[in-house]
Amino acid sequence: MKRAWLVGAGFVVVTLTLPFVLDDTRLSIYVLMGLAVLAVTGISLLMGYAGQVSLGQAAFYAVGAYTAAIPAVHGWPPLVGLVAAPLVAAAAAALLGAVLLRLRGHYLAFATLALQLIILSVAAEIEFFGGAIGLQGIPQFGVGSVTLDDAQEYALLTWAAVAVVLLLTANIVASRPGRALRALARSEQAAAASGIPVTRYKVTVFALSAAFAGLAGGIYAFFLGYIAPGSFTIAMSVEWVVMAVFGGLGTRWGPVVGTVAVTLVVQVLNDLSTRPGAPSYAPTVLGYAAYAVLLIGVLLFMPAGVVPWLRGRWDRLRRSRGDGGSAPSQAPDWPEPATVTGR
Amino acid sequence: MTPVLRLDNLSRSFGGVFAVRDVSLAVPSGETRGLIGPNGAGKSTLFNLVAGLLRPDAGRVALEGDEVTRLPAHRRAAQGVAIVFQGARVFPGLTAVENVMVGAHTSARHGFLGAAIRSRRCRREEREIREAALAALERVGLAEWADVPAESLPLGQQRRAQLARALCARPRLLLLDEPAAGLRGAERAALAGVIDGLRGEGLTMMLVEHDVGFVSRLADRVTVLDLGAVIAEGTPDEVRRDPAVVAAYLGAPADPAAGSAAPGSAAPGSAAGGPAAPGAAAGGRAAQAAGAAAADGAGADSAREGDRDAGSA
Amino acid sequence: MSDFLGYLIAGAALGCTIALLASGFVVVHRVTGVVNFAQGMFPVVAGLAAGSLLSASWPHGVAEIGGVLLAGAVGLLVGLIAIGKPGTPPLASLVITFGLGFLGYAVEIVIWGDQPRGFDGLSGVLTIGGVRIQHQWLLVMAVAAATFAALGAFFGRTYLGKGLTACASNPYAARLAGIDVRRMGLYAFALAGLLGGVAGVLLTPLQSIAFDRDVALAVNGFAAAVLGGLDRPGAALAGGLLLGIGQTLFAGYVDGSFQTEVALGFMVLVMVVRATRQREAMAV
Amino acid sequence: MLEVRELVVRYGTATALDGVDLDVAAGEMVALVGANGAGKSTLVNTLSGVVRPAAGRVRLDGRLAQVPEGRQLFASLTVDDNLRLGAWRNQRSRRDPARIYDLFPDLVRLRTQQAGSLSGGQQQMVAVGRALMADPDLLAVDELSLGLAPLVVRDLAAHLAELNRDRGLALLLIEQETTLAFDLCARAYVLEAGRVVAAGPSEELRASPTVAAAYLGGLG
Amino acid sequence: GCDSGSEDSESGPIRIGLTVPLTGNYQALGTGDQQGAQIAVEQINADGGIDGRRIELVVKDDKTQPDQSVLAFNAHKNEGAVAVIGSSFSNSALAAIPLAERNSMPYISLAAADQQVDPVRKFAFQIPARSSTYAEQTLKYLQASKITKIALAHDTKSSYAVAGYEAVKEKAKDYGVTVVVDRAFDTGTQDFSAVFSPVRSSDAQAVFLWATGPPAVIATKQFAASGLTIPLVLTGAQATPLFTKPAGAAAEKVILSSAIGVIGPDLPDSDLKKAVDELATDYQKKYGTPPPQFAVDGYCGVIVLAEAIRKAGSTDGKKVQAALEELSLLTPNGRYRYTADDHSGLSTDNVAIATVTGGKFAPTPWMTQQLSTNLPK
Ligand SMILES: Nc1ncnc2c1ncn2[C@@H]1O[C@H](COP(=O)(O)OP(=O)(O)OP(=O)(O)O)[C@@H](O)[C@H]1O
Ligand SMILES: Nc1ncnc2c1ncn2[C@@H]1O[C@H](COP(=O)(O)OP(=O)(O)OP(=O)(O)O)[C@@H](O)[C@H]1O
Ligand SMILES: [Mg+2]
Ligand SMILES: [Mg+2]
Repeated sequence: MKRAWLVGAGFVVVTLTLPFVLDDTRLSIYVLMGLAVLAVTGISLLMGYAGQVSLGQAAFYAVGAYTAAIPAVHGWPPLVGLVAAPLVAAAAAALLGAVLLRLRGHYLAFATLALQLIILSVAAEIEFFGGAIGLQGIPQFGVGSVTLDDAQEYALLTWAAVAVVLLLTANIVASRPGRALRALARSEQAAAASGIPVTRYKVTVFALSAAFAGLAGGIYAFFLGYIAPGSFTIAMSVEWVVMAVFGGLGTRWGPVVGTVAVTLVVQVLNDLSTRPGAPSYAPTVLGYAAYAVLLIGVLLFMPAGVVPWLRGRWDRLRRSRGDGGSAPSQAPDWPEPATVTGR
Repeated sequence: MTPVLRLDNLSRSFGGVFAVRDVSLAVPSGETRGLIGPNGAGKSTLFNLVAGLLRPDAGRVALEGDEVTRLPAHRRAAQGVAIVFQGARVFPGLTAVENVMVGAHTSARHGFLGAAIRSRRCRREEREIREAALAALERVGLAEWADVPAESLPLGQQRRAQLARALCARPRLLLLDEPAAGLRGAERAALAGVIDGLRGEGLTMMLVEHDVGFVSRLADRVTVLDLGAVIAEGTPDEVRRDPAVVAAYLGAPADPAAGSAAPGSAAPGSAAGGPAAPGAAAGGRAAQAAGAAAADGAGADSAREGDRDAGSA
Repeated sequence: MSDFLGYLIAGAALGCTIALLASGFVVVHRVTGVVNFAQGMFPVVAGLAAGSLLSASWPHGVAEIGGVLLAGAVGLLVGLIAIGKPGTPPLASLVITFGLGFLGYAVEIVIWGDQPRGFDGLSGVLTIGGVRIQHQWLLVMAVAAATFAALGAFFGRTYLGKGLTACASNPYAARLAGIDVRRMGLYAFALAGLLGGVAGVLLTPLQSIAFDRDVALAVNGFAAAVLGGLDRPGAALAGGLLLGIGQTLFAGYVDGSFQTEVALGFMVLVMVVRATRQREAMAV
Repeated sequence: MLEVRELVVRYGTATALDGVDLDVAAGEMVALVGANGAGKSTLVNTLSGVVRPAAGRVRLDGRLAQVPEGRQLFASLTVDDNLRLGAWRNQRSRRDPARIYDLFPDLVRLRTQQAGSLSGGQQQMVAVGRALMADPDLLAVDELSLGLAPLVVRDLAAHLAELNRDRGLALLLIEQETTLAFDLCARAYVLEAGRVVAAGPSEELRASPTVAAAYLGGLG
Repeated sequence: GCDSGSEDSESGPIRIGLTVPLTGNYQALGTGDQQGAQIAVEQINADGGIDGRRIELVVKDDKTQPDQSVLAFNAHKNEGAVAVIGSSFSNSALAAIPLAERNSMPYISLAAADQQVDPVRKFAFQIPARSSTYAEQTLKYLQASKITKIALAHDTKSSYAVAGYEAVKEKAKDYGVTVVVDRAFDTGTQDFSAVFSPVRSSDAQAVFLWATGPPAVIATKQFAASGLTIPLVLTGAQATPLFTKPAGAAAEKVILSSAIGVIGPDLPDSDLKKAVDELATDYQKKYGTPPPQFAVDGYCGVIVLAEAIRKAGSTDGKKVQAALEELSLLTPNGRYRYTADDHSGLSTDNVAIATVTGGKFAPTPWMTQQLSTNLPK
């Protein structure tokens, strides 16, 4: 319990200090990274705890982005859009979820993927949304007379949102609804027999994960100032799933670790491959091959993801030092809830 | 007095084959009803129909006089129906105590929002649920396994964890589907003690078991199913003497010619029988107390009684 | 009327190609429980390789078989990496196959470059009742029919097919029964490679193939395969036909601009309706 | 035909088996009893190689078939296919499950039903039947009578005895019902907290009060 | 100085940013862009650079993603680039253009979408001809060929195709052309019977098809098998081996519009031909093939920008921007003439109407005749 607080406080201090340290280029990466963490946290909640797969999460990112951008483009205060972004995304997810969540497993994965394709095609046809060309000239985010006009401020906003979302998620997971989600992920029948309204919970968590993505999309729209259907690809949805698995599903820090690791790897490889003097095949070899080899290598040796692996290491280390041997033998995939009291 | 559970002409078939056929029965408050019958007789299906996990093709289910036939499972759970499934059905990945806390779902009210902000109610309820769960684990003798991932518990413990989960829901009707399967000697006795204790508290239960001795000892009345239909109902002794039951389920008393291993005595609960079924809760408690006395301080869950195995040892 | 027939036949042919792409997903998932994200790589490899062999003046037929065999070998390799290490859970395998897809990009680009390629297949057109259909399409339909008949019989009737199915159904029990689960998984990946390869060499003459066509091919195949939960060849064929015919009819009579979305949406609808029907009273 | 020596199995830090010695001779029927969590399933799983021992060795000649804890059927396959697949390593001619249907007549009408939708006891019948399909030399059964009706248990016990007599089937039996176990098996081992605390002829163990106490005292 | 971070902005090398898709869906385009740009830089540096200052090309990969192009733009800016030559992926370009405006940095776009320069954005300039320019030149050709009824088909998912389609619809009347069949398809379309069947039962004299990438190849192949004998007319997006190679024999006799450099070998001796050859020779030497369209665009991007910097006599963004608006430069793409209200630079004269023969692009007879009178100089 205490350790969790310490780690959390450390996280907040580090992430909110970084904007004052990084240069502009890195700050932009840092912002996008934070936005991805938001979305991946939602996916991790959905997949890792509730056992539902979404391969179309970028659709809700898009919903959030458009929700934030459209009022702003028409002269409304940006705050309205940003507040509405997660709400509208959640509402859309709840509506769709009520129908789609009858599907399970691969069916659901496919349905969400199809859904994203459909939503984006429709968006590309709607003139009001800027069509395929997208919405340009989205004003900067601001509240009252304060406007956010550089990456540093967006970084602070984004990572503050990350901290809040992680805290909310950790709290949910650690108590009644979180337990219910984990239970229904294992057996919907047994969960229902224990009094858990399975469908309602599934829809709620779907909406919640969409809200996280929607919030991220809202910030994205203001940060970039331009959105188009082409900005929200299936590749993005898939990459988020990859990040979630990479970090370790159903762990508190998995989304952060997975997203940061994958983003950094991609950016570093991108940098290396376009260095002057790099051969012309470098982008493909580094951008594809090195990325692939890293991904494969890590998952072969840490099949449950990075965070569970690190935890296992940590436990073993502690044990070998002789303190605290009471932890269950096989490292559980699940975080200890914040309320667990030691025996 | 309205019975806690009343089934009227309940039927359910799978692909044309009747699993439950036209079953009517009533379980009055405080009764422990045994349910026996051959494999595939429809016992588990009947439980699923009562718990709302399956929908009947025909017939009605009423809980304390209210019809619940079309009520989904989670609403029935909220009305006090709890079930211990056949086999090990813990939620893997959750620790034992978390498994049990899931059972208390309906006794708390906070939802996603409350949990997200850790509202005062959320914290209070979480504390209460945890205490209740630990108490339930204590009751089934699993207290020291509370923080172990449930799926790594041995079979016997998993079954007890399931019982604790059901108890944590503070049910009004408890459905037990072969709770003693895979439990041996002392565990079985301890379980009998727990069930007996629940009887003493006036809980209404339905109990499926193939160990007829076990059922006879604990059930007030026994219903026998065969091919989905009720073929007999009565006190344990009446039922055991019923020729239809003997033919369909128990088999004729020992027929040593059948094999070298004296299978007659091997058949659980056959002629060997157990001590006479205690007719009343008080008897159960007395047996429990006696067991505890004999246990030589073997721990918290030492409640036991003259088990058949022990008797034969 | 002849328009309708034309759309129907074209749709069926298209559906057959989609079904062929789907078959690989089915085989791998049915045996290993893994969704093979690298499935799109197999047709690409086979198409590009067959093209190279043809330009190295291998005769038609031989070159295509060469491409298919190479795809089979690649399938085996993908399997070795994705499920070769004991204790790799399906989700990790899935992400590994995703990574392998990227690795495939790099290798393909180094060998074949990033430009699309193609080669000619059967020329000639068959005309029945005013409906024109290319011989290559007929070939695709024939191969698809044969493939699915064989797959159906293999999984449904043969002992080996049952054994393969058992591996995903319960790997632990399969192992107890003496089935070499890992080896069976590798067979499945190799077979998926071959099937993908067949789809590839048949499709390349009909469209262009480049390293990054894999996504489009895989999404189509996945969509068809998922109709049967990625497990049933027959349902995958039905899914392919549904997608193909749905697309052409919609494009023909309503509007061509949303044909893919409409077909996908229709599939989702079919699944939702089916799931709703199957749903028990529980947990509403 | 089975020789287990000094077997140690650990799950993480917890030691489930701690130096177990156990033998089963060809054609011998041996019971393995012990309280919940004593390590019986772990031992059987070590024989089939599902669990890796940390130390010690297992020598086995002849074919082993296992009825695992929790039935472990191929849920999506039919009863018939489940049974046939039990004979994976057999000759083609021995893959006909007729003999199992003779033993469990209840299964006949369920031949084409998916194993996952069977009742608990029916699943147990399939699990036992599938193991028997392998024509094993040694059958290791983790919970024989689990969920089976008394009549069925009686027939099954008789059948195992008959197989033992006619074909020399060896048996390593884990069974909650000690009466049944001791009746069927001439020899038994008592496991407690991962150690063999007693071994010997069933009759002696059945009578021994110390064993009964140990067995019953192994709670928690 | 030894401090590489702070070069003297008036004497050291001139840094130019290039953001192109080197991975992702538009990889094949971006690779071409990069190769062409590289050749331009080498040529300029070999000639002594701009006023004695070398050009340093900094390449970034936008991965065919708009947000990566924004990251790349910021990186270019931080690394001291004076201007950015931008992505051939329209969405990437559109995402970066607001930043260019905000930072007063010229942005030379390699993407085709009209929306980049319509309405005019001060710092954004376009290299490829607009879809509407292609459309207009093709209509001219149709008119000259006495084709008055056409079937029009377009990919609704490609902004390029949509823009071209709309331009045709708008301008057809002016050239005496009526659209008798109008069919839509999408990027994933694999069967074109829904397009060609209605054509067969119409009196269209040509099929005019707007598409990019694979659907164009598939449509061409199916057109060849459809039994239709009227001409198939395609667009600049097909004027590349990326199309002719996979389309193979089916591409023969297809009519298409293209950048003028594509028919380089057939150009009459002229300054234009010299400009085309200058690129083609070096490109051929380095990569072993004639330059594809995207390489020509990348090349033109660099020389246009370099010329503007030279004219401005400064690397100051605003001055370069002013120079661009005055620029008139002959390139392998023809003559660029930017003005304050036209940032798209290429007129219809710079579009060729070609046909595919033996897998190569050759001018149509009409075009040959046009070249003799209207050659961009
Ligand atoms: N989902 C299903 N699909 C098809 N048949 C089913 C399904 N569920 C149960 N059955 C069949 O219904 C019958 C009753 O099953 P049920 O599980 O109720 O038996 P049971 O009395 O609990 O038996 P056991 O003592 O073996 O647990 C069995 O023949 C079983 O095969
Ligand atoms: N996968 C596992 N991870 C961690 N501990 C385990 C695991 N499997 C078994 N154990 C532990 O090993 C010990 C022995 O378990 P085992 O299942 O062998 O007992 P058993 O004798 O078969 O019990 P039962 O009669 O209840 O089936 C138990 O303490 C159990 O908690
Ligand atoms: Mg049952
Ligand atoms: Mg066990």
